[in-house]
Amino acid sequence: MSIITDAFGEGPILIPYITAGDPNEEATIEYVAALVRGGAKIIELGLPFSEPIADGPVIQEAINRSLEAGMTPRKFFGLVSEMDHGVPIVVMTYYNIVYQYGEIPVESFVSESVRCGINGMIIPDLPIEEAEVLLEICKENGIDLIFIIAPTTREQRIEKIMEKVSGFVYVQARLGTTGIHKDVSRTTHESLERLREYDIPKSVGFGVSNSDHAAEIIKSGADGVIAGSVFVDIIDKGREEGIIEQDTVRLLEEKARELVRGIGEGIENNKS
Amino acid sequence: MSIITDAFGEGPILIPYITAGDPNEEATIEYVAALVRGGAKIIELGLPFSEPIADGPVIQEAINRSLEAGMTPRKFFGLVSEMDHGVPIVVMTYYNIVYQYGEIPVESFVSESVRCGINGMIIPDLPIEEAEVLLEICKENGIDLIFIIAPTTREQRIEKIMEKVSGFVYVQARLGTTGIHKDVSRTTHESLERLREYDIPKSVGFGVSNSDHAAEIIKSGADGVIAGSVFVDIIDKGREEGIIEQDTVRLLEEKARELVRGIGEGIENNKS
Amino acid sequence: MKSTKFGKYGGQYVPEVLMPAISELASAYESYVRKNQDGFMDDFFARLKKFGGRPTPLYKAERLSEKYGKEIYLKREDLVHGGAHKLNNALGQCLLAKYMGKERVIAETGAGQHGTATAMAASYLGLDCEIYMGKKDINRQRPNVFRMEINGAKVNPVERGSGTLKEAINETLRDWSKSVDTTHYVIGSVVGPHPFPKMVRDFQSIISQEAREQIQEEVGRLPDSVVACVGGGSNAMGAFYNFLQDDQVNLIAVEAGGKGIETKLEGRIAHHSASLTIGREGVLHGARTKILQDEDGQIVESHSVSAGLDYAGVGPELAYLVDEGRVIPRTIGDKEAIEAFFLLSEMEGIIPALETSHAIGYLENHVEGDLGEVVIVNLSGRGDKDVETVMEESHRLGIKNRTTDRVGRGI
Amino acid sequence: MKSTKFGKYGGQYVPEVLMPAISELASAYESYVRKNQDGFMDDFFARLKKFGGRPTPLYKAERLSEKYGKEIYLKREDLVHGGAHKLNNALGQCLLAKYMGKERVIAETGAGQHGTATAMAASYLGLDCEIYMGKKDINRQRPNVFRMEINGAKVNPVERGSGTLKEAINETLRDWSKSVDTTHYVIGSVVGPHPFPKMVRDFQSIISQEAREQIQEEVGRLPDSVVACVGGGSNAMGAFYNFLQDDQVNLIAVEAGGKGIETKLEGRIAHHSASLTIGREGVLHGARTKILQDEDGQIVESHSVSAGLDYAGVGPELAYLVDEGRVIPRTIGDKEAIEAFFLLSEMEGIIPALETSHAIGYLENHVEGDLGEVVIVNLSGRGDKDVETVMEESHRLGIKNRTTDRVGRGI
Ligand SMILES: Cc1ncc(COP(=O)(O)O)c(C=O)c1O
Ligand SMILES: Cc1ncc(COP(=O)(O)O)c(C=O)c1O
Repeated sequence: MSIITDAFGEGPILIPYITAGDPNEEATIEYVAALVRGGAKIIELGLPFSEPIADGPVIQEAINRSLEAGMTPRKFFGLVSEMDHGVPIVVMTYYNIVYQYGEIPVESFVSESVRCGINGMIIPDLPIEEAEVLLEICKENGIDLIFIIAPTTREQRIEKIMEKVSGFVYVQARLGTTGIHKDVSRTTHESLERLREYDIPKSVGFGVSNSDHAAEIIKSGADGVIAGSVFVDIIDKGREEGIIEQDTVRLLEEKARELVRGIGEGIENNKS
Repeated sequence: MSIITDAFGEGPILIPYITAGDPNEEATIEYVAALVRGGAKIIELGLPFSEPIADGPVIQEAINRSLEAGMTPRKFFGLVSEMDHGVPIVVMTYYNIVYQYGEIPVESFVSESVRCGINGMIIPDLPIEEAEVLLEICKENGIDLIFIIAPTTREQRIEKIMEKVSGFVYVQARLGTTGIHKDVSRTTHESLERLREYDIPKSVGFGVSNSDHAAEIIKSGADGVIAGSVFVDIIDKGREEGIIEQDTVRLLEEKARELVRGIGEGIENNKS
Repeated sequence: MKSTKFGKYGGQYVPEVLMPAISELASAYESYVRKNQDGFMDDFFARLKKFGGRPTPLYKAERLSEKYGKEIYLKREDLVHGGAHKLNNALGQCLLAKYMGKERVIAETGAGQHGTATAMAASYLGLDCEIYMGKKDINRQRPNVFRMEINGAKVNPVERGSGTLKEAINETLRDWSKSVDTTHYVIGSVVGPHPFPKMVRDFQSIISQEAREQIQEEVGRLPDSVVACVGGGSNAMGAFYNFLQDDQVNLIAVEAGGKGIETKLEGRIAHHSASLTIGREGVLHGARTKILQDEDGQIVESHSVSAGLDYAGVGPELAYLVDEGRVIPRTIGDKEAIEAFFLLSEMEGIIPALETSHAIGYLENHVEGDLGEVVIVNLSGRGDKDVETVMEESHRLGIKNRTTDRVGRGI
Repeated sequence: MKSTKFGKYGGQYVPEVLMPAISELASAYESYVRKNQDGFMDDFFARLKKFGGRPTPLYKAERLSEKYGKEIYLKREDLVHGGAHKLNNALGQCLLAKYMGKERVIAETGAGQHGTATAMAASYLGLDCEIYMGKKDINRQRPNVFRMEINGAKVNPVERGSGTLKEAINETLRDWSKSVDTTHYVIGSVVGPHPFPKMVRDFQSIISQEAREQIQEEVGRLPDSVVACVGGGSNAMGAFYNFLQDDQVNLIAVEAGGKGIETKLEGRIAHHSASLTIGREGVLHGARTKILQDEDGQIVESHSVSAGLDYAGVGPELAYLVDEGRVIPRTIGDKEAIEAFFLLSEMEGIIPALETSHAIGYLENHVEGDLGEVVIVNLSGRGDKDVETVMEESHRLGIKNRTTDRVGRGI
């Protein structure tokens, strides 16, 4: 079993996403520390690509800020190397970044990832049909390639994807792109239902922003809650409103704690 | 013989044109008087039409001023009735004005003209082919219908026109519309040459503005010199530059006198 | 010589200096156009095809047909090169000028449609080209001015008077008076002295020549009516001509009703351009025809929201056909035309010229019995040129719909 | 399943949420487009004819031919309804959406050409339509925005980023991620995930289908070369497709050289749009293709004076054909394109789109041996839309001629 799957070992967990380098590298290290203090068990770290077609406006802006601050894949790997928070790191980026890195397409990126202590990858514009090469190299390098199951994904595709996925499966809670929504969508329950038979952790993302969401997701049978835009939003507001750095760090930690509390409520509820 | 042809009896003459009602009716009466004092032997009086396609910019503006001051065919006839300068009056207007006047198309206009003491007509948009009706009515009413011979008019048409024209024939000195030009065009000589055989006074117009022009025209064998834009220009300048009325009247008279002098020189020259 | 008239209408009321040119043109018309001398008409048709994009489709407007419970066909002159039927005529006249050995063409233009068509045709045939355009129109129609200039034409602003079409025509006639030897005057509609009304009609009659065949292919019979808008009347005459002998086909000429034809003359200003409907016989720009004029015979300033219909005269042949009862004159006002502009755009994906919108508007506002079951509307041109005007005028006239609302919101 | 690739290019690099829609589309493409199920292609061709104005002429540019000592034929896509080849594709996809039971279409647009074509087709077929357009482009292309709205489309301004085409594509993909059930995404060129590149190519291949027959009628043989400009590559693929098997015909893809392809990347900014010529293999907007990107794989901002060529990617099939040596990529810069714009306008009476002007400009600036004697240039669109831009840019680039002089004088 992979380190990532291991992280689900003690019950449902929180997986926060933030964009590396937003607004700068030092901040990212502090933010990740805060999220871990808040109870995060896996960190999803965005490596920015200029055309983030799977992301919503909030994360797109974070990516633009990071790029403008000078983030590059090389710096990203340096940044991750410096991190030592005791939780697995998953990189989220787009396929062109993976493909263009280093001497050997795809391979350079994966081996560098491993070298820096990255444990998994999410490449949202790489559906299973195009993933052959990356899958193979990831396997060789012992790194998890995490796929997304969307509300539109049909049975046949689910089978194909579940055959290849490792680490955990990312259950997209709703149609659309990443972003903050008011409630947990009905499709979440249905999607989890469809995946019940598969023996791999299921994490639900897209639109999670408070403890009620988290609780409901866990109640529906998920093993993990992924939240991104809500954290990126805190970082953005901090920057915009000139809130001092330590306040942003505190707010991130509190939000993580709130979601972890929600997860706990979900578990209670499941038991009762 | 008509009164108009009679006017040529004592040798070559000056025929000035001005637009009736520019800038108002009273002024027109004074201007005509001045031109006659200056030596004019026939007066060509413009009755304004809104689309003066045969006229150049100078006369077009005069027509606009006259229309804006309220000139109408009815007022025009009133104005002519008031005049008593002892020289024949020729009305110059466009066919639509002739056609629309009074109860009976064309006829009303001609009989009213006669009643007011008008002796001839120039209708520049009425070529010989369209003139049948007007010709007949003019004939009945003893009024001359004056036609234009242009530099482009070919022999065959000249014959046709000369058959019908009465009073005098209007020889257009150059291509184009009315207006002031620097010299007398070569075509003037040629046109007069072509008309030599016809026994009717020939008056040359289009672009005559000084005594040299006048002299040259007469030298070429013409019986009359028609000048319009040069007079209209004096009226316009007077108005524009706020020159007092009496000055304009004096300038008109002087210009007429100058042209008459030119005509005299032309005769001298012919004799020698 | 062939007749220069249509009944009492038509003729050649021009200054003597132009008469020889007009006669020369009349003979050229007889030989080249009427008798296909030197294969002129074959050449013309071939060029209309390759350069002009003919034949244009006869298009069944399915959604419009459903709305009105009739079979509505649109003759797609909007697809002609340049975006309107105007090229049919401009190309014909420029080609004739070339056959006649002229090196230069001049033309008047109001909204710029005829000017751009002439500039295109002249450039294509390698003729020098000058266009007269009122200063006011130049300011209103800058993109069209650029287009003419880009096609190599010289655009001469006419500053005098109201600075619109009427002055531009006067000024072009003046140029012609000076330049007749080398120059052909490309008149933009079935107006002016003979042979222009017949010649322009002949060049435009390709519209009904195609449409008459096409409709029979489509429905197996002739239409019950043909509807066209009327400015000078060239697209209407083109659309009607080959149906003239078909008595069962109603020919409907839709004029610009402007703000209403009931509104009385004020000074020398009319609030419409309905010369066929309420004009009086007279002589304008070389021809006897129906004209908007005051009691004295002074020509009035006409009005239409559509620059191309805004003319105080009309083609003499149309005047004749109206008197004969063969053509039915109707009017559609500014507001109805703009509504029709939006309607066709939203329902059929075709933005019509504002001129054409008057013909479309007649579908909604027709007189009972005029249209019958199978209707051809001549879609004389496309409306890209009118988009800004429509937005402004909709606002002024208080026309509200999805589009005007949205634009109101500032997108 | 049929291959989604062209050699190593193409594929389907899209978020999982879109995969089912893409697969559904791929099957619809196979059955309706490839196999003419339910007579889809017959219906499409009939509508292209009546609504679109096809076939378009193949026009011998006599004066240009003389100038260059070659036989130069122009394929007149400028005469298609809407003014460019774009409608061929927009109509095809909207019709397919209808056959698939979708009620709504969305599209991205840069300069507004594809947006207006889609809005027209959607209105014609009674589909709801929303167009995404960068805020900056909206401000630069107001008349096109009005046209779309007048055709009943909703135009959604994209405020983020540079406010141009790239962001508009991203935003349209986001909409589609939410609305796949009811909505078809009408992509504007031969780009994006399979089946778009093949499907758009098939809809556009009517261009070469007609041209291949027409040229043989005209000169009795195939041309020596076919020249087309390349933005995404749809008009080029359409113009090349039916000549692919004719090895003797040179296929020349003219990209926007902008300010010069030698100028180095500055930050993430390129001074040209020459992805075929000097782009590097990568993945953008759903497909593997040649891309303008920096070392890290970030997509750069491309540049061209012509908005429709200003794109950092290119159709995967073209990338493949270039690698195979079947298609020759060339570049023409901003200045040469504008000069060609004036040249064609003055010599042939056709104002070309600025995009198209790049293909025309290749006649003057060609590489020895590329063109041969008989040349077809695909006249992909008309240039009314570009008149203002050309005037401004001529000034900036110091291009002087009769027209720019005159406008300088303030007429
Ligand atoms: C598209 C269109 N339709 C109609 C007209 C009116 O002219 P006519 O009555 O000569 O067809 C014009 C004039 O510019 C026009 O551009
Ligand atoms: C007239 C014209 N030609 C060419 C293009 C470039 O697109 P493509 O390469 O897909 O033909 C465009 C794009 O807007 C266009 O409008």
